[in-house]
Amino acid sequence: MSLKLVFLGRLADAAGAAEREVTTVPSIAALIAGLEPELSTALAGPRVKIAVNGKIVGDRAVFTLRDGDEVAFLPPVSGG
Amino acid sequence: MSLKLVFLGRLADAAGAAEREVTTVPSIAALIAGLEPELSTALAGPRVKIAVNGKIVGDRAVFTLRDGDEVAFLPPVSGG
Amino acid sequence: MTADVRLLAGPFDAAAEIDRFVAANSDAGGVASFIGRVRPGGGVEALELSHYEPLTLAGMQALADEVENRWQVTGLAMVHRTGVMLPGEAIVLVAATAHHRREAIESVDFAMDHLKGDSWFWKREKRAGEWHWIEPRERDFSDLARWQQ
Amino acid sequence: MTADVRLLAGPFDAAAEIDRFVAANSDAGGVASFIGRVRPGGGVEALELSHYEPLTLAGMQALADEVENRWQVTGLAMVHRTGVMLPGEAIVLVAATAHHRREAIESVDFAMDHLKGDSWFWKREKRAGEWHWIEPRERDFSDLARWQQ
Repeated sequence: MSLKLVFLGRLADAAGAAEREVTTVPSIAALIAGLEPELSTALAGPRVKIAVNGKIVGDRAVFTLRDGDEVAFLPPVSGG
Repeated sequence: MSLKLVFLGRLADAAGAAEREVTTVPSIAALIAGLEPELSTALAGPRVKIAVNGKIVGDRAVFTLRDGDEVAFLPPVSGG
Repeated sequence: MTADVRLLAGPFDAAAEIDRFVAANSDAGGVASFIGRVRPGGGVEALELSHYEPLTLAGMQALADEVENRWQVTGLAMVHRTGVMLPGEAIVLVAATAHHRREAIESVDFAMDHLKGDSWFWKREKRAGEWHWIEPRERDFSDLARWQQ
Repeated sequence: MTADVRLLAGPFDAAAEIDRFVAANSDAGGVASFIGRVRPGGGVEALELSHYEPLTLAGMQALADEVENRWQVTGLAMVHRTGVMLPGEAIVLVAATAHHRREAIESVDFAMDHLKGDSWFWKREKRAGEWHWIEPRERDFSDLARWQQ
């Protein structure tokens, strides 16, 4: 009945940990909205990509989450 | 009273040796003309460069040779 | 040809990797390579690379496939560190053999540009005891843009 | 910076040279390199490179100077074999460090093109017990022409 969240790069600082378990919700919007406001803001930006079970999500508005999914939040990668 | 000739690449085959001593002559034209006909032909081509004492000769027609000079005959270098 | 693509959590000897690559590709006429290291000096005490295994390694494999599609490479190695590295330690090694020298060199150039500017790594540097995240650089985008003509 | 330019009459270990170059340039962030070897197979039993010391080594030094003028290299090594080499033996090693990765890679590319297409080496191959002189190749001229734009 839970989702595993993975926070990469500076998002791990914002979340206070690299991983977290949360109760399953059906949509990515609901997932983000359910987190503390600062973290929620950090994750909602258009430059943060999201991967579910290791695959980048194309249109997060229509993606349905399922129990046990691993949801990774990926900020822009670092340069050279 | 002599010049040292150095033959590089396939010109060493044409000369039968990589080096040779000859009596000093004043010009490069005279030097080449004094060698056996086949070698002379091989050396006279425009693609053969000439170095005297390690420096490439620009205009061979006006160059004056001196006793003890080392005259190197350089065919086109090989590729990759 | 199978590319040798690895993520390593601990230090590696880049010159020894080149030696091994040369031996493993004994039929090749030439080997181009690039070793990237943590630059000593400049006040960086340590560098940390985070990765997300399902994407990072898969991305490197996809990059290796793209190199193989673009050039006639006969051998390809991409070895990348993760975790905390100290100044002087190797971060990345790319080595390639190809049918022509320039293809091998271009393959390495291409792979390095994409590993640096288009891979799933997050980097932070420790300076004066404090960690600082590294943002994307404009230069990385312009390096990448060269290959999109 | 002093370039390490050498003509060697006997076999050398190219990976060990890279190791030494990396150690000698401990302040550099990256090292690009190319190792050229006598390609095994194809029926070549041996390769011989003749040189004319007063021109060959001076030409390599001049090439190193040109690399230093064109790119901000911080370290440069050019090691070239002469004499008779067997399949698998290293012929040439070029290694460079520069302020930016692409400069290091381009320096190596440039130096290799000029060592191969514009240096005082005469090359012959032994096939089926017979030596054959190698003529210039069209590809070498086109490789060189890239740098004259």
